[in-house]
Amino acid sequence: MPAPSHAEQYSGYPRLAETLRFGMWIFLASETLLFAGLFALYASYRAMFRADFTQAIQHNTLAYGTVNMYVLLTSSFTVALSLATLRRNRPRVTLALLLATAALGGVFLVVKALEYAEHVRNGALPGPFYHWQALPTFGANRFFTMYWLMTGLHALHVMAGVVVVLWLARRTHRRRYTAARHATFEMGTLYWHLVDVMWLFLWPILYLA
Amino acid sequence: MNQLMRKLLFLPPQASSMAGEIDALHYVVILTTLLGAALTTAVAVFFVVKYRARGPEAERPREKPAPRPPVWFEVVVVVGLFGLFVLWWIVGFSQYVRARVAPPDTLDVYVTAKQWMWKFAYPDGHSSLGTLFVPQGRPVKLIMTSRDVIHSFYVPDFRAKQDVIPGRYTTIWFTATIEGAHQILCAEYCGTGHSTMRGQVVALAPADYARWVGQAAAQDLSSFPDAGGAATGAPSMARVGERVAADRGCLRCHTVDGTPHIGPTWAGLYGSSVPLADGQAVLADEPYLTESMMDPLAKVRRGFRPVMPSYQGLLQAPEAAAVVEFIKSLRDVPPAAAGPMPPPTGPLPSQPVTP
Amino acid sequence: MTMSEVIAAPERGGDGAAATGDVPPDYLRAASGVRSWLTTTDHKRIALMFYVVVLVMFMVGGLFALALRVELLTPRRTVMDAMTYNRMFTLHGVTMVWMFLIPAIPAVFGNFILPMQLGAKDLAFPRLNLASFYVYVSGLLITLGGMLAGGTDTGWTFYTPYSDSSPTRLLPVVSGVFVLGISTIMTGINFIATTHMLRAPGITWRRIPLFTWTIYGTSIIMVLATPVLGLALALVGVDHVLHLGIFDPAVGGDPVLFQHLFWFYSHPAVYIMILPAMGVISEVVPTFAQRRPSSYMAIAMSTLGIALVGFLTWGHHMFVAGISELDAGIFGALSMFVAVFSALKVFTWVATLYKGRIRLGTPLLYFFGFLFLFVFGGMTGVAVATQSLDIHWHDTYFVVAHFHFVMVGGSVTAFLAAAHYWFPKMFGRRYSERVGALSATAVFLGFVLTFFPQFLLGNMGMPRRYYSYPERFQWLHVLSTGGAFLLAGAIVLALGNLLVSLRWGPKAGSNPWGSRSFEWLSASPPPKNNFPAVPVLDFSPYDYTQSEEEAHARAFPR
Amino acid sequence: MKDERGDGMTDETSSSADGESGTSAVPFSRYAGTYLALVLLATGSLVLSRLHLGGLSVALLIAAAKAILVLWFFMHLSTQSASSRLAVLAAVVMIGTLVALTALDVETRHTFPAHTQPPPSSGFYERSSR
Repeated sequence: MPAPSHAEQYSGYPRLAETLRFGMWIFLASETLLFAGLFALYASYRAMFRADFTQAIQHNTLAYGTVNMYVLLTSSFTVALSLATLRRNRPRVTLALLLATAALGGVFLVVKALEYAEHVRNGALPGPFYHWQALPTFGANRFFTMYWLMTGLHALHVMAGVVVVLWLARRTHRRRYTAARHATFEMGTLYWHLVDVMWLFLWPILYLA
Repeated sequence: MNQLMRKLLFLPPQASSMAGEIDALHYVVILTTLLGAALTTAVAVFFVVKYRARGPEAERPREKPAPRPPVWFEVVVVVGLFGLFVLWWIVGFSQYVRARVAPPDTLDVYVTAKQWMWKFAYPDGHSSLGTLFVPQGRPVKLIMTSRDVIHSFYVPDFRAKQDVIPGRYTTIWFTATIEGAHQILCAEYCGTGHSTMRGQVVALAPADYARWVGQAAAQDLSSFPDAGGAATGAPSMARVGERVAADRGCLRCHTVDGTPHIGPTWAGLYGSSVPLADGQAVLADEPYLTESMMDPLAKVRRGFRPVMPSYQGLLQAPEAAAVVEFIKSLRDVPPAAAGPMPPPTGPLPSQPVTP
Repeated sequence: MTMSEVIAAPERGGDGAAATGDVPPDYLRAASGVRSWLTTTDHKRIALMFYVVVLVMFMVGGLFALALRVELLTPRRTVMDAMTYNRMFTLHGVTMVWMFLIPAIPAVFGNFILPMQLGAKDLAFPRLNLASFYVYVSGLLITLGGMLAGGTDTGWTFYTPYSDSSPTRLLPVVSGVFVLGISTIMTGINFIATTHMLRAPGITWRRIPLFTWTIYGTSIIMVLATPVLGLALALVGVDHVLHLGIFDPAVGGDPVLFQHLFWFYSHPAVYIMILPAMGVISEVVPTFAQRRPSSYMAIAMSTLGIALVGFLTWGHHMFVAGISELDAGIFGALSMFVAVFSALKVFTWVATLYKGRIRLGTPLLYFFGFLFLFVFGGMTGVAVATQSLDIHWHDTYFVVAHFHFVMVGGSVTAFLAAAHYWFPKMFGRRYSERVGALSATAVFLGFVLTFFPQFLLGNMGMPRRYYSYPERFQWLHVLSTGGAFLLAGAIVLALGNLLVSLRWGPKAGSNPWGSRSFEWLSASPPPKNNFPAVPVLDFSPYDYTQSEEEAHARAFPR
Repeated sequence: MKDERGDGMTDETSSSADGESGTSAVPFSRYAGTYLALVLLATGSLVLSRLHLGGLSVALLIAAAKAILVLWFFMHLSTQSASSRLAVLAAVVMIGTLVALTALDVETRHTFPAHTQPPPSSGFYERSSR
């Protein structure tokens, strides 16, 4: 792989790889802060409408959320494996694992679309469009407004993650990465793991308790 | 000394009970600030003049590195400064809490802020636009809400300010000490007319205030839109509230003499602690009463079925305030054994009974 | 790749040994043609491109300010109607905050000086650096487009529910600022990675020059606070267009929550604006006093202190907004805690003058302006954080005067100090000291005449963002407007002096101020890779016990 | 006092493994083990919530445990430099600060009711009770 033009300021590729990884970790920290604002809004509205929130959570579509939880956990596993196999110089297996990850991401989005459809049928839409007879309270309105915001933003990140994974797959197919030089590959896998970690926290507060 | 400092700092007259002590803290803080800035700059100028680079000796490198102030000096400065700031916080926070939490027996006035005007509804039934009449020397609590965006009720003479938030009640209290007119300004940007949204607090001597209350009551109350026929002299807000409660069917479920009925009795309700269905208890104050009218399912009283319909959109703000005043006027009627009542006799309200 | 290999092979970098006489061309002449500038990954050229755009935005923001001041000459209508005035103060706020103050010192001097102070050839991710410039410019264009389409009148704070219902076009301005936020995050990532990973051999964390420390602290804030602004503005934008009722009280929303999100970003943002200014002052004072800072650790640690504790104090903007008393008390206490760090820095600078060999120069004059204005402005900040006083002062001209004292008196004065201090290093020429001294004094006087009356206006109870005002405030407004024009003229004079010296200034040596900080070890203007060889910087950047030649010899061993 | 000369590279930079070869030795079993632990924790959390035990705090604790597993093993935080771990810590602290102080404000509002009653004009109830 041709060394990038600024390579001469690094003492070697390992140093450049480490810097790229460190830069990625800072970006991940910054990305999680984006969700921090929504978690703060959720916590505040939950503090305001405590009973309505627990009631609304029981009415939420637990099945879809749980399926998505397992889907993302598995995708995190496959993308971690893809990095391990790349480091063992088995690009075909890496490619397969990447495609599996992207597929799981697709499954997540399909399940999410079905879930949204059910919410639309129920009338559990955000803000002034909310008209679900079963839960005519303010708290439910606030819960589903936050539900749509949090899962919507997360779904956008899942789509971005799928694009990143497919881009990694294309470059793996073109044998751009070797066991010694794959810093950008690892950065892509880190981004996908971030998407999974986000859902780890969204799942309990929107579906479980 | 106080007047001198006040004029020096261009502060408006201290026209409320809290203004004096707030200004005292103000003088201490501002003087320290001026002193600190001047002192720091003076020391810097002195050092520059004293240690200017003179002669060739300044060109050669130093024998030993320049001296550092001893660590204890730095620690003393930091701890001393931090102590001073924390002291300001302690005084400031105690004044802040006293300025925010109203004393118990206040004259309550309902304020409605609307894009670019202030509207005041008094407990004895009438309302005024833009001008708030208050008795001098008596604490007044304003219960404020906004019809559209965030405004901020600001009276410079009282050193008092509180944002007025739509959909919520915020309160502000003051005791006017100087008679006369004190300007009200809107301090939170609220659109094109933000700078013209002004009003006046007129503090009257107790005698004048009594005469004003009498004289205002004698006026025709057509200005009170939904009061219905106000033929019998000057109805107080409580009487208006009673008529509204009768018209809107409140009294079909709520009794006023303590006997149990479908809904909890209003006798002795105001100021009592209401046990809720989910085990908590809440103080029956204006916000709770208003909330129970608009969103009855939020805090259902223990032992009563949640059957009350919402009066959202059916009761205007002045009418809701009137009903609350009526409930407050029943404060000292002894509530009998106010338990749940036997199965209802009259027709239940239209809303289906939620599980 | 162990240490010894690095030292043994300095020539591998193909820069040619300085000793053999073929001096590498400096970064200005290294390549020519517009393409070489627009597609450069050299941090110095990107810094200059930022410099030009930032100065243009400074002028635009200044024009808005002058328009506001002219309108306020009379209590009623003077030159424009209420709607225009309201849009004008919003655009003044948005332009000055996001397009000038936040990028000014980090993106211009941070970009140029940080790699040199670390002895690195360039930032960690040069292409990301160029990308951040283009994202910044596109953010500018979107926001300017929004301005031409009428702009919005919600103030730079975009408070709901007014920002939902405002009849003006809010979306372009909000999305423009969102894109500017992305550029800030990219720059922040670059600086943190460079400071951690690309220090020259020998530089431990205790030998990093103080300007780089403040840019590092600023980058931490940039990376951690800006996403929350992005979210808050996205919510406002979506709410304005789709009316999702996120903060709409009609469906149970609470507008105060938006203020929490906005100020969680905006208070650390004011530290993004002031920390680099402190860094510039921490470089100017030791150089002009020709001695080490009286306590290096005090400034370095208080930088980190401000960067981290600055995140805990946002509630003091909302004391009267309707938050609970307990919460307000906690925010009040934490605000007092963060004020101590700024005070510690001020005492360290003044103590650095003790037993120095002080040479007068324009940057030192700007330091004096900075000292008085920042101390007075900062202390009024502590006064405004004292809760009971804030009830009277909140949203009045007292707060306007406070943040202008710190932002204009602090950051802009330090920006001008940096412009003069590093002018020889960036362009290889000197500016005229006399005109510099005159403009520094004029800036200080113009500033005080403009903003000191506003303190008094605030005490009298004049609220912010008022198009028309009660008559009793008029004479102070006239005074302030006069000062504004004097300040504008002084700033134009200062920048004009530098512009003229670009072409006609006398040649400057590599170290005109005799400073020992690492960026002065290279030539002025520096070559493309900053230093003839990878420097070995295992000595303090403020070690005035060794002469310049000794330092140079130690940095570039044969 | 002159600073001592030539002390080696900075502490962080020399601590990390020398380039890529160090991390390839991670056995597959560790990845599988981590995945199994994650699935078990998820199922456990689901069961607990179905039995209405523990409520939100337990669910969040389990979620945090799963997040640490993913970060430490799948994302190789174990082999990253101290700076990367610092970045993660800073993000967690800032999220905690924002959520805590905002929710505390809503939780401790006494002078006026915490949540909103819609102004009469909103007509919210008509729509939802239609």
